[in-house]
Amino acid sequence: MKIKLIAFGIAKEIIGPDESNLEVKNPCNIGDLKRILIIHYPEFKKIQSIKFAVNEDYQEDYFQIHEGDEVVIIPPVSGG
Amino acid sequence: MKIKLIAFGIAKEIIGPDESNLEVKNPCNIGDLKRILIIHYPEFKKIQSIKFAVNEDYQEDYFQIHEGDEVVIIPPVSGG
Amino acid sequence: MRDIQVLDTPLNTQSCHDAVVDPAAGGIVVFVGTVRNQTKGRKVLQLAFESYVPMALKEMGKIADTLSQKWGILHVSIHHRVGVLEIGEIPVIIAVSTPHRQAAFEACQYAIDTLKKTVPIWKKEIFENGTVWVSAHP
Amino acid sequence: MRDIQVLDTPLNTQSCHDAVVDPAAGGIVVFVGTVRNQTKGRKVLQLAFESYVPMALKEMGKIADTLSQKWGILHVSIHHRVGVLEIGEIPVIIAVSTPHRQAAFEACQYAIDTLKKTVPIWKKEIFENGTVWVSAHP
Repeated sequence: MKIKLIAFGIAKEIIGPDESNLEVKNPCNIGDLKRILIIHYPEFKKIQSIKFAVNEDYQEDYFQIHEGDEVVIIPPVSGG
Repeated sequence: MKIKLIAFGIAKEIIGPDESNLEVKNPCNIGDLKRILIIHYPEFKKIQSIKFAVNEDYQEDYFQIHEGDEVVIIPPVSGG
Repeated sequence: MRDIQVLDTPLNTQSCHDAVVDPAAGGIVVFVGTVRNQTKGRKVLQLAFESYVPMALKEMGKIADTLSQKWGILHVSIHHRVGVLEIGEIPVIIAVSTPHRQAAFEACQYAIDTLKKTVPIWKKEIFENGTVWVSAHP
Repeated sequence: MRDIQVLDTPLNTQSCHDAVVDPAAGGIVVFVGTVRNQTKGRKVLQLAFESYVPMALKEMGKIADTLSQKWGILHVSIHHRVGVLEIGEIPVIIAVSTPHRQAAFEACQYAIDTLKKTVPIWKKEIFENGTVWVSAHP
């Protein structure tokens, strides 16, 4: 199935500035996606920690992604 | 000797709005003055605590007052 | 820089903020006291503040000394108002700037806590049916 | 009232202060973050902030929820800036009003500490010879 990936901060520099569509097996949870990303973009291994958001909420590894979901890669935040 | 007394807040309501000159024995320290004041103005017994300042600094009971000193009666402060 | 004043005109938060701005600051904490419409459930109409001004400035200066020595603040601004204040008006503003924010919070809180204990300023609550000097009686 | 905004224009301390004024308030605490001219001894030229805005607003809303539940605050105003900021400019302002001052200090400090941990905003330090995404690397 296809999912839409959006990235910010250093994650955007790694996967590129545009939204990218990623083809993943179904079912796929956030933990699976993390492993896939690290294979596609080994740079992520150097990042302190990566979180993911779906529908504007943080989601844990067990969260099931659905076809068409917009998944946002959240590198370590540093606001303020 | 003569000392000048100045009061603020509730102390001013007790001794009156004007500076008052008080005749005290020499030597006289702050502790002595406190006892004299309570005799002259028994209302001070009802006040939570009274402090005294000489030359814009708090002074303790043992502080010796000199002729002409300006002694300020400091009832409990409540700024802010 | 220290900007310590007792004023009989309305206080301004922006002024105190502006007095502590610094390119080396990472954080500014501003405390603004405001006159509440009630105390212990009793409706307050106004507050009247008076101060022994020269000593108040001196005691506030001692607070500023401690902020520098203990928290290494960059700047502090303390403005206290005197006179009769209406509900919502501002009796006191304290602004502190520091390189890191934690120190600014601690220093600002120390400053207002200490001001209320040591600075010769007195507050009279004005109710519908009388007045009370705050903290005067046990 | 909660006034939560992500803005690409300069922030204003007075605005956040004014948003939390209340006749039942006894204290207002305002935290103002400012861009420091150096980090770990290295000279900073500018900071660039970006945000995943809808989620940032949602996460700041969760902070406001906690301030209400845990500290019973009256009002909160949180403004965060995005874009490129010069030294001395303001990335974030948090203002909180409460009936008693202690709660305002605690709530404001919780808010900025939590914002820095949970709100999807990223900061890039711009040095003379390169840029660094803050906290990105171990």
